[in-house]
Amino acid sequence: MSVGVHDRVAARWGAQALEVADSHGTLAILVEPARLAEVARSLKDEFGFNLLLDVTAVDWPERTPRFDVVYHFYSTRDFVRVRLKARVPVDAPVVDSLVPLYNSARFAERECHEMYGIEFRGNADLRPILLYEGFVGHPLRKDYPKHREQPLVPYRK
Amino acid sequence: MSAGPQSSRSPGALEYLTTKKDEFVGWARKFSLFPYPFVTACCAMEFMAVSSSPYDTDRFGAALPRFSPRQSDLLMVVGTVTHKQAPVLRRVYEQMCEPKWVIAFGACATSGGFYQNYAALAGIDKIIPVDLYIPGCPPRPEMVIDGIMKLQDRIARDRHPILTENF
Amino acid sequence: MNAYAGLLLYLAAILGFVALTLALNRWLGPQPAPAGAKLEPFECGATAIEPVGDRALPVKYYGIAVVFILFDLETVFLYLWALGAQPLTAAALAGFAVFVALLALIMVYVWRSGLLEEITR
Amino acid sequence: MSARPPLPNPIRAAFTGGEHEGTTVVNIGPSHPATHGTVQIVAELSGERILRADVHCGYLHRGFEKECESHTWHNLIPYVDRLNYCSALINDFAYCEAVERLMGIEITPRCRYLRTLLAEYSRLADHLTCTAAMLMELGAMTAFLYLVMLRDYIYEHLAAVTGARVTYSFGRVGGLANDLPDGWLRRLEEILREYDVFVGRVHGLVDRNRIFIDRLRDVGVLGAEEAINWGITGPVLRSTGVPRDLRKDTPYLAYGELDFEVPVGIKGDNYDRYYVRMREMDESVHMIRQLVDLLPPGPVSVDDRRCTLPDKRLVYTEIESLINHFKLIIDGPQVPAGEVYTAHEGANGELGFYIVSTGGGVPYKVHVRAPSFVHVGAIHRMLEGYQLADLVPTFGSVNMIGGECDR
Repeated sequence: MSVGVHDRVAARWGAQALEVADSHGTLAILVEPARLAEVARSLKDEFGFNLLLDVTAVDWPERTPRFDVVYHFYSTRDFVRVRLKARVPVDAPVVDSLVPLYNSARFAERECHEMYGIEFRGNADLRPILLYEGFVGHPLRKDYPKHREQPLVPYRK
Repeated sequence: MSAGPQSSRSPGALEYLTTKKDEFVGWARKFSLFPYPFVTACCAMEFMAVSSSPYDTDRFGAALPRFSPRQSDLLMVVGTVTHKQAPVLRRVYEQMCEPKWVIAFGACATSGGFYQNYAALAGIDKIIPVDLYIPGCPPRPEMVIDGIMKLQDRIARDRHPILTENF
Repeated sequence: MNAYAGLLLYLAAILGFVALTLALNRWLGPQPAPAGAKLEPFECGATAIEPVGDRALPVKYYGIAVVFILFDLETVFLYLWALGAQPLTAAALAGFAVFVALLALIMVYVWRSGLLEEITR
Repeated sequence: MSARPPLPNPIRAAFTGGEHEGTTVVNIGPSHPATHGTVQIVAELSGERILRADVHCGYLHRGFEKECESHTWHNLIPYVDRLNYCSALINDFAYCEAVERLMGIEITPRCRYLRTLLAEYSRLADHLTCTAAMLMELGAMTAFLYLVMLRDYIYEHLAAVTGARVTYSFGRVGGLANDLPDGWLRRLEEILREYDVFVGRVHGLVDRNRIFIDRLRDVGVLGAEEAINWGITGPVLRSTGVPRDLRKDTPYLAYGELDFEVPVGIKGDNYDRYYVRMREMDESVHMIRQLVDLLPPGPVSVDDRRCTLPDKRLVYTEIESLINHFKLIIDGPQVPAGEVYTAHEGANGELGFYIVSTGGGVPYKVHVRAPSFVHVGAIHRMLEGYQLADLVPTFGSVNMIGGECDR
């Protein structure tokens, strides 16, 4: 049953992963960025996680590898979720893209790229999706002030 | 919007004629508003409610939406206008034919509502002149109808130079 | 006054009224000199991808236009025929039959050749 | 108007034409009735057939996440409402459950059933809105007016309990804002009877209507495997024949105790999406009727001082309750550090909240897994190869909600 999948995944990747924990019913795995694509492929092929729910990042300014890139997977066969995390530094925030595995990664990676500045190696189309051309900076980073507006149309007198 | 400066004219017959003409044209325009629904966000739900049967704006002649700025004279900006949407709104406003009126429908169009951050435009009057503000997030349909009636009163009292600059 | 004079008078009244209103509008009405955004094409508010839309229409619409004119004129002729064949004689009916048979033939051709479905491909 | 500099183009289209011979590239742009005003589709047409479609959203990005980082856990509930504003209560309850799991709070039985009832009621309103808009865009004004009339009854009825027609802000961490006024359930029964009459007429008008079958059948077809690969969930996935529904697969709230079916389509085209939504409305009404019988008495909010405001009488008489009330309002409920991902079955698909808390009154990160954003990413698969006029029903049947798509 579902708990089984979590144990099998934990057993399979427990050694290589930096940290495996259960966060409120979802298995959370922390891996190095280099190993991310490999784990994602194994989750999809071996354990049946065929739905990439979400790609996002968390900004920890005071921590050395500053960003957590967070993926959420769902298995439509066992109704179970897994969270895959990788820590990337701010000077080289590059991660392998999951577009070859999941098409739903296209838009999600574009949003994560423009909001946090995470580079996705292998995703050719990283145009801004929620923001607009010519927007300088990454708004969801903690150091981007909330009220700094970059208007496209000059204001009236 | 089209209230030009009061030029000094000899009172008497001409004055009477122009006021009667303004009243007549104002009455005609008041009941034939063709709105361009510039609909973006949650106020769309109330715009649907206000243009459907229970709260019908058709009773005021203001319900037939024209989705081209060339055929409409009332720009109803319904919902939040973000900075990415601002050039679109500005272009639609400029492509509308005279005389034109603008209604800011809801708190977001009026002042950006409670989205005071990098993404939302803090009120559409920063980029286009607005004739009427309807508060509420979203406003109840009765408030929208009250707003339209206020705009109609204003159109009725307005000056309507149709032939030359000041006649 | 015979019928044709009446018809011409009626035609003149129609065209005259149209000409009068257009002239009044042009002479008395506001002379807007559209500039700037008003000249740009309206593409739902976005920046127009092809500001001047001078591309030729795909040729597959030409067939549709021809078929439309064909059957449109058919109805015009049928009206004239209906007015003309007041005492409905066998000869009039035969003429009608030949006329409609030919057009039915065209209809079958259009149907078989899939001309109308062509534009959706 | 003084001659102003040309307005900037906020997007960069993937193609601007000229690659193929005899094709035109056109904007079905942001301010278009069919794209609900916030999605821009740059389409390359050969005649009337869409060869390639490049979809741009983001015109309603209002900075939800950035706002959440500067509001307390309770203050940002109005922002959560305005994500999917057609079914605001589902967003509230999904967000509140995420925070409750972080705080380890167990909600009261009455609240559990009432949340399920109101969530299904809100889903009913969402499907009504979506189907009404889609049918109106296909020209069925009568069906539009019937459905919007019924939805208006629901709005007024929900305003009786929550105070607002569209944006309720009714969920609270650990319970609800207030309990049902008396006579509410009787009015609910009347509305459900009206529902049977009104939707019966719409079924009669539309289901076997020659025009709608030609416009909707075999248009915008999507395969099941491809849908999952594109991350599609909810009615759009169920229309392709895959019976995945979170209310059945991972039951939450009171869905485990209700008996309902998961309607599933055959071909995954527009007609199936329309019909799956209509059948889901019937299932929602069936569930609401069961829930009205199952609704237990008792308090609506859990009696836990960490998140529920103390009773007003206590606030005016005891100093502890006054301080508690003050601290809860000013600093917000103190949520222990940690992260959680909670997903509910929203009206359009899996609505997930990924919340990271560093143990304070203000969240560190609230990320929404928005089904509409994922569907907009996949919609070009349903548009390419079909006529330009088919874009309208396809986009209507996917039910992209701007607030949820662009957050």
